[in-house]
Amino acid sequence: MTSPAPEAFLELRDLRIHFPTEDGLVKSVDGLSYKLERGKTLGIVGESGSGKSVTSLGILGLHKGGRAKISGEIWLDGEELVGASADHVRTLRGKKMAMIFQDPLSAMHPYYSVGAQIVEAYRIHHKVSKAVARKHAIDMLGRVGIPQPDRRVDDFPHQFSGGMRQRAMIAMALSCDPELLIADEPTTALDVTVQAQILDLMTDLQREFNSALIIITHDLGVVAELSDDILVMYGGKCVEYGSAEDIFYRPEHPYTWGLLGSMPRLDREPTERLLPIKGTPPSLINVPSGCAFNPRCVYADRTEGKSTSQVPELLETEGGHLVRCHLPRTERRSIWDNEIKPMMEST
Amino acid sequence: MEAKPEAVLEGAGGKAIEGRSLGRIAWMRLKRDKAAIIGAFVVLFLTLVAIFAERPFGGLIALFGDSPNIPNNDLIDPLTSAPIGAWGGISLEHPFGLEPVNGRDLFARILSGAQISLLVAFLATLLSVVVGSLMGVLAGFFGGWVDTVISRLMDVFLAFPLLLFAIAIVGALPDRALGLSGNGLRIAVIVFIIGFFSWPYIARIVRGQTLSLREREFVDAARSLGAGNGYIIFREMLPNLVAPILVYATLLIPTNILFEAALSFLGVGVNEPQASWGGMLTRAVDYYQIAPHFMIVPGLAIFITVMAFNLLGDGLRDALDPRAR
Amino acid sequence: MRKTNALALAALGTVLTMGLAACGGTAGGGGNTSSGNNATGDAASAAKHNDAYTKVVNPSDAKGGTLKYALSDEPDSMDPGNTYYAWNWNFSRLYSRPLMTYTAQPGEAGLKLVPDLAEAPGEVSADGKTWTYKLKKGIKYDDGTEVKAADVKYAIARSNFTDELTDGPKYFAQYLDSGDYKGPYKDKDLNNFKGVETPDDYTVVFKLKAPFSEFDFLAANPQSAPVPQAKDTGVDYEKAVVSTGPYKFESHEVGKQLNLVRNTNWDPATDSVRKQLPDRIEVQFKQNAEDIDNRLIAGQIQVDLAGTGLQSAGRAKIVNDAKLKDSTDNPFTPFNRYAMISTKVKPFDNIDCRKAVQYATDKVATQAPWGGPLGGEIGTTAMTPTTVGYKAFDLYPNGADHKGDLAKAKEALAACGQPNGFEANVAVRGDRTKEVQVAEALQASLDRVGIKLTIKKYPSGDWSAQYAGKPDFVHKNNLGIMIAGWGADWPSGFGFLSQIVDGRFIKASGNYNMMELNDPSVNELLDKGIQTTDATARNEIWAQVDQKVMESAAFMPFVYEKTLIFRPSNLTNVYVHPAWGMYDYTWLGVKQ
Amino acid sequence: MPGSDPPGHPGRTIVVAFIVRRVIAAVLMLAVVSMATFAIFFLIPRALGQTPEGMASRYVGRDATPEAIQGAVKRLHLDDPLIVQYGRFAKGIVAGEDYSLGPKKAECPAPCFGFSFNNNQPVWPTLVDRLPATLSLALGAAVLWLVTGVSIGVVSALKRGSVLDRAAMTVALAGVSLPIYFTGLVSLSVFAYTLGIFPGGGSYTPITENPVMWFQALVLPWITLAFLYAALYARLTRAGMLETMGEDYIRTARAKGLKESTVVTKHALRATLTPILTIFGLDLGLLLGGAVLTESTFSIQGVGKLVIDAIRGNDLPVVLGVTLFAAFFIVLANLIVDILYAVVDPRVRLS
Repeated sequence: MTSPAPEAFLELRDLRIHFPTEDGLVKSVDGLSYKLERGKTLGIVGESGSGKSVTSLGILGLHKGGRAKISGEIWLDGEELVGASADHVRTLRGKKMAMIFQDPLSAMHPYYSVGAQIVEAYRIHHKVSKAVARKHAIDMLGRVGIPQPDRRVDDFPHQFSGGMRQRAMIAMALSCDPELLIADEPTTALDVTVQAQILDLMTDLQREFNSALIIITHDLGVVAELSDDILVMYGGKCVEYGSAEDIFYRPEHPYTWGLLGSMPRLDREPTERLLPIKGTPPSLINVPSGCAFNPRCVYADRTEGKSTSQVPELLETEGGHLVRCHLPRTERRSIWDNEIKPMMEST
Repeated sequence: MEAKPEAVLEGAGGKAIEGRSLGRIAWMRLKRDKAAIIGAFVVLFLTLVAIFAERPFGGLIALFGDSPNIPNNDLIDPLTSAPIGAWGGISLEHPFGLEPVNGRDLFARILSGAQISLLVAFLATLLSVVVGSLMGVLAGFFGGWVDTVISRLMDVFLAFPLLLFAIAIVGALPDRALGLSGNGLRIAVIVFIIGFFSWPYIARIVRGQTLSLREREFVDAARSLGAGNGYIIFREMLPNLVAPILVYATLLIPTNILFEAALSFLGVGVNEPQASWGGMLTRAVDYYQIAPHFMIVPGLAIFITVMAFNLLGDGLRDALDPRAR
Repeated sequence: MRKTNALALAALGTVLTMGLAACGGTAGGGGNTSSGNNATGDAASAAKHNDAYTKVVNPSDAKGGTLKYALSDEPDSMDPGNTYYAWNWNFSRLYSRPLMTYTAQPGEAGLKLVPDLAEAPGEVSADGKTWTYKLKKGIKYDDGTEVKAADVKYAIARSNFTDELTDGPKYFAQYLDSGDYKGPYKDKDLNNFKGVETPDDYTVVFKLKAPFSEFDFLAANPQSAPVPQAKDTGVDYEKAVVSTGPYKFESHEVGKQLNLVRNTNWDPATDSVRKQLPDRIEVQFKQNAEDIDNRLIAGQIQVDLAGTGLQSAGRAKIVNDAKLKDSTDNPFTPFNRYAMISTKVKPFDNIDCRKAVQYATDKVATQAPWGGPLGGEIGTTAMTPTTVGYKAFDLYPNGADHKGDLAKAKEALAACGQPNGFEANVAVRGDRTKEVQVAEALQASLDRVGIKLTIKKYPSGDWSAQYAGKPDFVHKNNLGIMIAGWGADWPSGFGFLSQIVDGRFIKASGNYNMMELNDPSVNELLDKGIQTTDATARNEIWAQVDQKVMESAAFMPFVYEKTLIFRPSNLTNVYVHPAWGMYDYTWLGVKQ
Repeated sequence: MPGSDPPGHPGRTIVVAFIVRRVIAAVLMLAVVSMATFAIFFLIPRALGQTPEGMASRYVGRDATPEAIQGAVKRLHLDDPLIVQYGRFAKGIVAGEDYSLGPKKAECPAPCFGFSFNNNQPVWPTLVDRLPATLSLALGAAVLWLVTGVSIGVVSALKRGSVLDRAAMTVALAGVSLPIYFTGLVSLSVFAYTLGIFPGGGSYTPITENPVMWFQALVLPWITLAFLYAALYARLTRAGMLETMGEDYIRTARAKGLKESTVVTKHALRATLTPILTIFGLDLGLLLGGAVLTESTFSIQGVGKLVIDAIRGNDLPVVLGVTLFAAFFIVLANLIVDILYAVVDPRVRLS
């Protein structure tokens, strides 16, 4: 499969990541495509198990050598990564592309000091002495806003507070000036004020390095202000893709409506959910026939039975806004305008 | 999100499978584990053999011939004490051969010894499971000084050189106590010692599980509805502890079989003429050069039994806790 | 018992016809030490199974080399005054000289006592209560100082009258008229010990409570070997025993290793029994029994010190290899292995129930654990064939093949009022596999007539103090049958029988008359015998005692024990001494 | 709360305080163990009707007179209340004790565990004398099983599901299912008596006497003992390694672009081995108190054989001494492991 190199900085074409297990084939990512330019931010939203983390690990090549079956193409800065050797992808990891993981307490090695872990990340890609690397680490810690970085550099992860750890994690990811930065639920474990600080920090740094940023989250609120584009994933597939405005003001997929409806807002009681999504995420082994979302979809009965018989295609509704839904476009618009939107505004 | 996290098994690749009941998933996994199934069948077979070894009507032993305690002096070479004939006198009448010196039938003695091995192992495991679960739940649930006391107690128990203690205590036993005498008392005491000294292993597991369960929502929910400690422990905690307890009990049984065999090997097991596998091996020490079958037969019996339980236990653990695989 | 030893004797003729194919009677070649090295080699290749029983195998006067012994166990003590092991009473003569000892000859002649430290056998006074020994002059310790009579007196005092030295027998304390003497550790003045007098430096006089015509046997115990008071360190004396024999201590690590070297102060002219052939003698303790056998057969060591014979694997090797078999001897030991049937525990208080046991027992099955015919002859009497006074008889013939006479047993049961049998307990030392196997065989035997035995195991360490030797315990726990063994401390009927059949010896603890036989006629015969000075008449009395004991049906012998001992081809001057039932350790040499 | 701690290193004083606390706990533990041991060996027999005379009778020979027994009772103070006897026993361990062994009082210097019933030798020197054999056996086997067990476990985990993994785990399962005395007897039977490659049982020679024989005699016991533990450790290591390889920080290390070999050695192994070393310390401590089954199978005159012989011969002071000695090693191993853990795992220090 050799298609011409794209112009976009990052492009995924029909990416599939499947895991054979004793219980059957798990299709974690099933035909995903998108593009991302330098300096832009993409938000990927979905429930746990929707395939959003698997995708980003796939980009970094962390499934290579494992049990995963990967097909499709990943183009990064003109290079195809799915077919590239594991060793080559490794040399890109950390330098060209880096990742900020969720839950930094478990993502950082408990036995090594924070400084040592940043030093290690730096020295993989830079032939410098330990002393130089250490100085760099202190710099990085300072830049992500850790006070007294020259003292904290020798602390262990468990001695940091949650927010500090997340900052250290970011410092580690940014230590080699990556051109692509993937942040996986970077703020989930943090309280709201710290969340805001961390998100600000990430956008500042993105601007400074002019890197492409992917933020993965199950919380639309997190990506609302940062993202240029947003991709909604469900059951390993993209169900809606568009600009942040498209998604927030003109969403067309019932799942996106559910996500929007369950967004916590300052003017609402935190436990209150406006539009609950009933049921549980789909099994990735026995995917429901037809539309994967149909068992949970309130509007499934309005599709004349297509919902359970046909897999809907991802189709463009208008300039760059893609939706995967059997409902006719007009009906989607009218449900949003007449049923959902008023309900959300009334509260 | 309304998605219930506990209904989703999230594996290494972020895969999730349908929220079937844990028991059914475990059963499906177990069925696929060939080694565990073989282990289960061997365990079942051995258990049946042990149960029907001597009853009813003399049981399997009577069916196949010799009684375990009857000597056959005419089948022994008086000058060497070894059984006459190749391979320790193995024949149709004596499929496992004969004991040196007195010519007792090894097939019958192995069967008879199986009863002791399994009886002691099952009862001792039961005892340590009961004591260990109770202590573990108490320590994990109440925390604070209760936890401190029980944890220290476990440390003390683990600091005792177990085997030495067991031997010394069994050796210092009176002839008659608690209305029991002879092998009945002996078995009771061995069960007690093995069970009593292995409870910390169960308790540690249960305590850890209880600690994590205590933080879970359904416990808070029950408490907010006004449930008492007893209700929470027995109706909310214990059902969730059954799986790990079952796994570690299954894995404790082979350990206990080995423990009983070691005690018998060191001469503090059940009294002769009652056969026991460890006891047979002690005797074999004197004759293993001239009658190696006398060492191999009980040795293999222990090995096969312990291996079968281990296979089953490993399989159960893998089925119930896929991460431990 | 546990440690006993002793001597054997008279009916050696009988023994030989039973145990050996050839060469009856007394031995030849005992004193024949003149053959040279050439003859040695020939003799070695020509020696047959049991040859050392009747003559000296590999005779040689060649000196030099290191003679190596190994022991699977650990001795109670290497102190001649503090040991009860037969092999040690034999071995300790290498470095200690008692007043009397046994003639160095195989066969019956070896049981004759000869003076060792003494000039002549003891002189008994008219009332039989005073025994006087004159010491040889010029006998020296290894440091060159001369042995004095007071040292003999001190040796008797320390070994028999202290709380610290507990391992040896206490015959002197029992028979000497010494009042309430407290022993030399509590009472530093030896003059307060009235049981032994030393009128001069070379005369030792023993004062007895009652006449004791076999006192020379007591004087042959290593406890009469002299100990200089200044050198005595009590229990620790075994670490550096002061020698009077041909070898002296070079080093002794207790429980591990003992090294002996030549004692240059030993004068062969004063010694009619010992030789001084090897340059060194090394003893390793606590060696693996099977390993000892292998090393013996390979000639890496020369002697298994305990003299208890080869293990099963070694035995099997010998049996299947005619050449190896020629390097072995199969002597009787002084031990009788038997069961005592309590006369006090129901239903065995009825003699017919005891007889039922005697008839029903399959003695071939009870012989098997000892190693079959190589491990012992089936026994029918209390005394063993190598005891002075032994006469063969069988009061309870249990079938032509000794496998039990069930009809007679059932008759006896009916007479006892238990025609369908009964339940009973058999006590055994649990850590003695052979005895446990005997109990199992007995259990299976008696089961045939409805007597259901339960085996009760007790630790051998406390066997006589706490369990079978404690009548209270026996009664309380209904121990009807007790599996035991006995070897005499000296090879006469009295030495063998008095402790185990005399009703007046039934002790509250440490009792060896476990059957609690208290037959006045037995007691009287024993008294009469020990006061009889004529040896022939005396031996006749011992035979009568045996008869009486067996009539009680409380004593059921299994086997007269035998051992299969191995003599490597590089061991010289080997013969079985009848007093110990093992090789004479004072004679052995090693080929270099 | 980790975040509320002052920044910087944990203070030296905190580490010292931690160690001091653990040492005190260990000493208390030993005191409790000694009391429990003493109670089991002296209280239970007395509760079952044992008299001071009965105890004393073990110290006197076969022909003990009542006077001799009374003498022994007095000499050993067996008629004192048990608590006084325990006090004397404890004092003997700490400060030594004098005993009468003959014409003079013999000194039994600290630590004095009393005298053997059987040979009247003080227990402590006997124990010390037996230790080298046990030490040789345990340490040699430990090196063997640690190296083989851990490397097999690691390789199995990394090649999970391969033929190698399956074969290794089958053998390991068999290894933990075999009684050690059985493997010992079989190996003796095959390698010593049939093939004659190695010497038989009871051929242990101190290394100071003959290093070659020392080695030859220990090969079979080492392998036998190490086989069991290597099997155990291979299973433990494999499970631990698999768990570690699934940890988030391993993913992080890979995401940095580290070579897989560095990920395994620097990140995964360190986390896997720490708990294994803990178990190793405890197992070794347990073995130093006497490898009872192995020593009796191979007739190695070590601490374990000593205690088995003592139990068979009812030699209480020796049994008591060895039990305490063994408990001492276990507690000591616990202590060392605790302290080492604090050094290796930075999270432990402040908790």
